[in-house]
Amino acid sequence: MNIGVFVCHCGSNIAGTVDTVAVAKAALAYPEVVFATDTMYACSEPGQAGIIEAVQKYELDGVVVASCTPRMHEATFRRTVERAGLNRYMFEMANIREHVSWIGKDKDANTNKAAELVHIAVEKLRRNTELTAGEFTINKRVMVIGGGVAGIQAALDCADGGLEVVLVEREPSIGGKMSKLDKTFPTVDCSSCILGPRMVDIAQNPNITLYTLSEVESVDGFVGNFDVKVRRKAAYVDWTLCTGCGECAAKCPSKKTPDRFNEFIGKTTAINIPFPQAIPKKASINAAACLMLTKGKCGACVKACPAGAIQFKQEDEIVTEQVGAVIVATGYDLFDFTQYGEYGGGRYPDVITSMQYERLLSASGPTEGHIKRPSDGKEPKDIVFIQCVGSRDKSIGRPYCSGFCCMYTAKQTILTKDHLPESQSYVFYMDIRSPGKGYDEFIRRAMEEYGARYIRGRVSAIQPKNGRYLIKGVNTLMGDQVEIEADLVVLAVGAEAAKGAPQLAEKLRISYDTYGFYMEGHPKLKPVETNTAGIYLAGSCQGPKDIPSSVAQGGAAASKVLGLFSKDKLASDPQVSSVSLQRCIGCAKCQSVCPFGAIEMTQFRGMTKASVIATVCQGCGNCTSACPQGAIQLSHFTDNQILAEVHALCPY
Amino acid sequence: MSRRYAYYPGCSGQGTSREYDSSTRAMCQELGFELIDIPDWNCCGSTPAHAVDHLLSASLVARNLAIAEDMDVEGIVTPCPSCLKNLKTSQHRMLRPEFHQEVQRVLGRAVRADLPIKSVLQVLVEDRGIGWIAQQATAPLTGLKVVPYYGCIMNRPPDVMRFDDPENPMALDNLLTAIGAEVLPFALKTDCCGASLGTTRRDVVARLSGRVLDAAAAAGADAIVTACPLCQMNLDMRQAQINKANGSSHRLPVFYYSQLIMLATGQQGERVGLDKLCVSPFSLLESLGPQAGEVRS
Amino acid sequence: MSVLEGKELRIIGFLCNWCSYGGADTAGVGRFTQPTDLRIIKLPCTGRINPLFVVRAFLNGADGVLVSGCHPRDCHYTAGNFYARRRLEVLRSLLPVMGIEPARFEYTWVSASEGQRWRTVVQKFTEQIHGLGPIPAFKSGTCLEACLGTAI
Amino acid sequence: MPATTLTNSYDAAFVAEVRRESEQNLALCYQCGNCTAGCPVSFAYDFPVNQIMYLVQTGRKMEALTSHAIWLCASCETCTTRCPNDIDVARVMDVLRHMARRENLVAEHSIHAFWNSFLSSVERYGRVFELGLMASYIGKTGRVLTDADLAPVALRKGKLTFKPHDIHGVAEVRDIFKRYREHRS
Ligand SMILES: Cc1cc2nc3c(=O)[nH]c(=O)nc-3n(C[C@H](O)[C@H](O)[C@H](O)COP(=O)(O)OP(=O)(O)OC[C@H]3O[C@@H](n4cnc5c(N)ncnc54)[C@H](O)[C@@H]3O)c2cc1C
Ligand SMILES: Cc1cc2nc3c(=O)[nH]c(=O)nc-3n(C[C@H](O)[C@H](O)[C@H](O)COP(=O)(O)OP(=O)(O)OC[C@H]3O[C@@H](n4cnc5c(N)ncnc54)[C@H](O)[C@@H]3O)c2cc1C
Ligand code: SF4
Ligand code: SF4
Ligand code: SF4
Ligand code: SF4
Ligand code: SF4
Ligand code: SF4
Ligand code: SF4
Ligand code: SF4
Repeated sequence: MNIGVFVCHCGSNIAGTVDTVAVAKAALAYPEVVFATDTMYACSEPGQAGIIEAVQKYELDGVVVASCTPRMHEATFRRTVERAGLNRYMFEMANIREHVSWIGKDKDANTNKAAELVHIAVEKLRRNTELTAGEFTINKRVMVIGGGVAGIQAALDCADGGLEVVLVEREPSIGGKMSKLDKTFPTVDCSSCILGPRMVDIAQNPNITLYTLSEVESVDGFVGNFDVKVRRKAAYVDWTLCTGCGECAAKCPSKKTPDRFNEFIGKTTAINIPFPQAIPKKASINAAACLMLTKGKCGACVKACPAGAIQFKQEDEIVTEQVGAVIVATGYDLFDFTQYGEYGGGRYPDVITSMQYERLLSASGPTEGHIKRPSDGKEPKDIVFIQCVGSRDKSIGRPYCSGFCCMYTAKQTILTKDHLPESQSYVFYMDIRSPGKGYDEFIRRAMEEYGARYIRGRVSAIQPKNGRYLIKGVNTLMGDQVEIEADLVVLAVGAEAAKGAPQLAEKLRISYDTYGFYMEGHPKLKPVETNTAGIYLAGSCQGPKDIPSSVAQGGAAASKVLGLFSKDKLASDPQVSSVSLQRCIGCAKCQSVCPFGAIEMTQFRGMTKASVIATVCQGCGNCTSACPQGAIQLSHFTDNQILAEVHALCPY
Repeated sequence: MSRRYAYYPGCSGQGTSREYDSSTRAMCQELGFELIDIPDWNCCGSTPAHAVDHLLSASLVARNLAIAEDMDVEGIVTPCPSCLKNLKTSQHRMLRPEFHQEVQRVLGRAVRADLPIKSVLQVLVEDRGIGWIAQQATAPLTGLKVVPYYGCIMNRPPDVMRFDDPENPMALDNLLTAIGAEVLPFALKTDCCGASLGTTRRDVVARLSGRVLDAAAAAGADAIVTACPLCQMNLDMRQAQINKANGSSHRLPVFYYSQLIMLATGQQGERVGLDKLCVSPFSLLESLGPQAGEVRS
Repeated sequence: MSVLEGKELRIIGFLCNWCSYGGADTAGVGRFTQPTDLRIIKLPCTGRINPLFVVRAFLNGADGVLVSGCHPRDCHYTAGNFYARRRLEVLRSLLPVMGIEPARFEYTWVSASEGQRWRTVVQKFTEQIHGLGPIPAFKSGTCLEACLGTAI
Repeated sequence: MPATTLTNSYDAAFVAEVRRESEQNLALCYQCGNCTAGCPVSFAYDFPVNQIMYLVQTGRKMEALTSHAIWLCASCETCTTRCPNDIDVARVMDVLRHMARRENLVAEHSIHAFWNSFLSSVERYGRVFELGLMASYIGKTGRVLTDADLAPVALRKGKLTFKPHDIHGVAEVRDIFKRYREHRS
C-alpha cells in the first residue's frame, strides 16, 4: 500500500505550535508511507488539489490528513480522495489541531504528539478496506415535536414542501410561549394576530396530523426509518365529537382550578379550553381538579355538552408513527425565581414574572388587558423591572444570558406606558443585550420616548412597605445605593431548558449541554442539525432564542428535512459489522447487545450463524466487543486495527 | 490682490499676547491681507461670559458683529481661538430666530450676524494656500524641530468651527513644513492646556500644560508652535511655575506660528516680538546657523 | 518517535466519537490548555472497547489508560456505555491481579459540550499518572492475556 | 452616602429647564463615558462629566448644581466633539453653571469670583483691564499671592499696563449689561 501524508498548517492555527515540516518528515518513517508533506490549508481549493495531484503522481492507495477534527472536514477529504480516484474510505485523519496545537504550548511536545497521532492514523489506514455504501429507502414523513412558533414554522414549511407531518405537542393547544405574549418586539405587533393565522394553518393543512396533549414515549430506528411511539394523554373529552363550544366550562363548578395557560394568575375551571384561539379548539379536563374524577360526583359538563363528548373513562393511548426524520422544537421553560430570597422567594403577590406580566397585558388574559396588581386589583403607578433574574448567575448554575429578556423588558415598559400613561417604569439591568436588527433602537426608544428609567445595577432586597414595596439596590453608574417605592415588581426570569428535555434527548439519542439545551451538530456550520442523522433542532430548545431566530430555525430545519428527503434512497454508512462464518459459533451474544436489532441468527449449512443487516447496523461495535470468538468485526474499527493503533503508541 | 477683513484682535492682543497681535498684523501685511480693526471693538466676554449666560455672551459678541457689518469687508478674522469660538458660537446660536431677537433687544440695535468669521490661520491656509506660502519662505527654518500645538478649541466643536479635522488638524503642520521647519508628530496637538484655570486652579494648568511640555520634549522638539494666546501664555509664561510644580526643567520656547512665518519670510524686528517670549528663543535660533542667527535685531 | 524523555508519560485515551471525542474538540476550540501526554484513539462507542485493548496497552508500556464516553443514558447507541461499564468494572477488579495499580486506569463520562470538564479530567488523570510514575516493565511470557480471555 | 430614593429624586422641572436652556436632550445619553474619557480636567472633578450628565438625565438637581465639576470645566469642547449622541455636553456644563449661579449654589467661589471680576472689568472699560482684573479678583478672594510671580515678568515684557484699554463705546457696553440684567429679572 502506498500511503500519502498531508500535514496541515491551518495558517498559524497548527503551525504556530506544531512543527508541521518535522511531522511530515517523521511520517516518512512509518510503514508504507511513500509521500509526506506539509500544506498551508489542506481543505482549501489548492490544498485539495495538492492531495489529488500527489495521489496520482505517487500512485497512492490511501491518504492521511493531519489537520483539524474529523468532525470538521472528514467528509470534505473523503470527497477529495474520491475525486483522486480512490475509495473514499481509504482515508484517515489525525486531529492535530483541536487535540494538539490548540491545547498545548510546548512546541516540541506538540510536534512529537502530532507525529504519533499521524502514526496511529497510518496504522489504521493500512488495515482499512475499500467500502461501498449501500442504499436504503426512506420514509418521507417527518415528526415535529413541540408546537411553539418554531415547531409551527417547521411543520408548515415541511407540509408546504409536500411532506406528511406529525406534530406532537404536550399541552392541549399548540402556540407555545408566543401564544401567551401580548405584543412582540421589536415591532410591538400583537402576538396572536401574527401567530393565530399560522396556528389555524396547522389545523387546516391536510398534510399535518396534530397530536396535542401528547408526548413522545419512545423512539426506535434510525434516519429514514424511525418508529416513534406517542402517548396521547387522556383529555376525558372525545375530541372527534367536541365542537369547542365551551358550554362545559361555563357550567363547571370547579372554578378554582389553577390556570396554567395564564401562568397561575387567576383561576379557571376543571374542564376548559385554554384560550380562545387554541388549536385544536377542544376542551379537556384537568383530572386533579375535576370533582367527578376526584370525588366521583358532579357531571355538570356531561349535561352541558350538546355533543356528548365528555368521557370520564378515557385513557391514555399509544400511537406509533413511522417517520424518516424528526424535528425537535420543544422550546424552553422559565426559571423558578423563588430561590431568590432577596426577591421575596415568591411570598409577595405583587412580585411577578415577566410571563405573568404578559398575561396581565394581554387583552385575552385574566384581567382583559388591564394592568392590575394581583394582590388588590389596583392599578400600579411605579413599576420596577429587574433583569437577569436567573440568568448570568454562576452561583445558581446559570452563567448564560437568556438573550431575549432585555428586549422583552423594554417592550413591557413601552406597553406599560401605553396602558398607564401616568405610570413610571424603572429597570434594573447589568448591561443591555440587543444585537438584533432594530433592537438597540428599540431599547433606546423605551428610554428616550417612553421615559423608562434604566438603572444600571442589581437589587438587593424587595421589602413590603405600607401596601407597596421598597426596592433597594445599587446604581453602579453613580456608585450609590438607591431605593424605589413601587407598586409592582416584574422579574425578567431567564430561560431554562424545557422540562423533560434531557429525557427526550435520551429517547432521541441526541446530546444536550450542561443546562439541558440540545447540542447542535456544529456551533457554526450545523446549527439545526444534531449529531444523530435525521434529527434536527429548531427554536429555543437549542438555546434561548427570540421569535425571529426561532422562526428562522424552524424554516432551516424544514429545509434540511426537505433536502434529506429529496433523494429516494439514502446511502448507508458502510462502516458496519460483518460476521466471519468460520469463526462464528452461533452463541448470539452479539445479537443480545445490538441496540438496533441489526443482527439476525440464520442457518448456514445446518449451523446457526449470526448475520448483520447492513442497512440497519449503525456501526457501534458493541457486537464486536461482545463476541467471544472475534467473529464479528466492525469494519474500520476491527480488533486488529485498534490493537495496531495501541502498538503504534506503545511499542514495547 | 489684497483681501479686506475686519480684524478682531481680542483683549489679550493688547496685553499678554501683544507679540501675537503685532506679528499677525505684520504677517498679514506681508502676505497681502488687509486687516481693518473693528472700530472701537469690545471684549467678547470670553469664557466668563458664556459661563455666566449665553445671552450676555452673545450680546457682547453681537456689538462687534454689528460694527463689522457696516464695514466693507468679506468677513471677520481674529487670531485668538477663544474669541473665535465665542464669535462663531454666538453667531451660530443666533440662527435660532427667538435667540436672535433676544440678542438684538439686549444689544439695542439690529445685527445680521451673517458675516463669515474665521481665524487668521484659516484664511491664510484657505485663501492663500500652503504652496503659495512656501514660495514666500525665502529664509526657510531649516533644522528647527517643532511640534504644532493647536489647543483644544481651534477646531472644536466641529459643527461650529468648521475648519480642519477636530481630532488631527493639519493646518499648522502643513504651514510649518512649508516654511522649512521639521514638524514632529505630536499626539497632544489638541489636548487642553488648562485654559483660563491658570489663575484660579494652578494645579490644573500645571498638570495639563505640563503634559504638553513633557510630550513635546519627549518628541525631541526644540520648540512648540501655537496659534492660541491662552495656550502660549500657559506654556510660556507659566513654564517656570509648571517646572516648579512638576519638578521638571523644561526650557522650550513657545512661538506663535505668525512669528515663525515672519522669520521664514526674512522679516525681523520689533513686530515679530521674539523678545516678548518668556522662554528666550534666541540661543535656539542662533544654533540653527548664521542665517537664522541674523534675525536678532 | 517516543515519549519525550523525562517530560511525558505514556497515556492512552479510548474515546467515543459522539461525546468525549467531541468534548475534547470543544476543549480545543476553547483553547483549554492541557498536559501533552495523552494520545487519543477514537472509537465509535465505548461499547466497542474490548478490555483486551486496555491490557494490551499496559503490557506494551502504557503508564495510564483513560476511557471516556457519553454520560449514562446519553449513549448515541442507547446502551453501549452500559456494556462498556460492565466490562470495564470487571477489568478494573482484575488489574491488581495483574500487578497494575488500579489508579492507572480510569473511565469517565464527558459529553461533547463539556470542554472544560474534559480539561479537568485530563489534567487530573495526567497528574495522577505522574504521581505513580512510569509503569514497571512486564516480563515477557506472562499468562495475563490468557487469564483475561477467560475472565471476560 | 444615604441611599437615593428614585421615586422622588427626579426633578422634572429641572430636567425640562436644562433641556430648554441648553437645547440638549439628555435622555439620549447612554452613559458611554466618551465625554469623561477625553475630559482633561476630570482628575480634578468631584463627579466626572458623564455622571454630571447622568444627574441631569435622572433629574438630580441639587447634586448637579452644587458640584465642583461644573466650575472646573475648561470649556475645551472635547466632550461635545466626541459625544456619539451629538449632545453638546460643554453647553450643558455652561447651562448648569448659569443655573447654579442664579440659585446661589456656587461650589467654586474663587472661579466664580474670577469670572465676576472679569465681567466687571469688561462692563467698566469695554475690554479687559488685566491688572484691574487681578486686583479685583484678589480683593474678592483674598488670594494675595495669585500669580504674583508672573506680574514682574509680564510687566517687564510690556504685557501688563497700568492703564485700562477703555473704549469710546463703553457706554454701549454698559447698556448691554444693563439691558441684559433687566431682561433676566
Ligand atoms: C415574558 C416573555 C416575553 C417575550 N416576548 C418576546 C417578544 O416580544 N418577541 C420575541 O421575539 N420573543 C419574545 N419572547 C421569546 C419567545 O417566547 C421565544 O422566542 C419563542 O417562544 C420561542 O419559540 P419556541 O417554539 O422555540 O419555543 P416555545 O414557545 O417554548 O414552544 C415549545 C413548545 O414545545 C412544547 N413542548 C415542550 N416539551 C415538549 C415535549 N417533550 N413534547 C412535546 N411538546 C413539548 C411546549 O409545550 C411548547 O408548546 C418572550 C419571552 C418571554 C419569557
Ligand atoms: C472582525 C470580525 C470578526 C468576526 N468574527 C466572527 C466570529 O468569530 N464568529 C462569528 O460567528 N462571526 C464573526 N464575524 C461575523 C461574520 O463575519 C459574519 O457573520 C459572516 O461573515 C456573514 O456571512 P455572509 O455570508 O452573510 O456575508 P459575507 O461574509 O459578507 O459574504 C457576502 C459575499 O457577497 C459578496 N457580494 C457582496 N455584494 C455582492 C454583489 N452585489 N454581487 C455579488 N457578490 C456580492 C461579497 O463579496 C462576499 O463575498 C466577524 C466579523 C468581523 C467583522
Ligand atoms: S483542513 Fe482543517 S486544519 Fe487544515 S486548514 Fe482546513 S480547517 Fe484548518
Ligand atoms: S361542551 Fe362539549 S362540545 Fe362544547 S367544548 Fe365542551 S366538550 Fe366540547
Ligand atoms: S365533572 Fe369535572 S369537569 Fe365536569 S363539570 Fe364537574 S368538575 Fe367540571
Ligand atoms: S437578555 Fe438581558 S436580561 Fe436577559 S439574561 Fe441576557 S442580559 Fe440579562
Ligand atoms: S457473538 Fe460472535 S460468535 Fe456469537 S453469534 Fe455473534 S458473531 Fe457469532
Ligand atoms: S455494530 Fe453490531 S451492535 Fe452495533 S449496530 Fe451494528 S450490528 Fe448492532
Ligand atoms: S468642556 Fe469641560 S467637561 Fe467637556 S471635556 Fe472640556 S473640560 Fe471636560
Ligand atoms: S459622551 Fe454623550 S452619550 Fe456618552 S456619556 Fe457623555 S453625554 Fe452621554
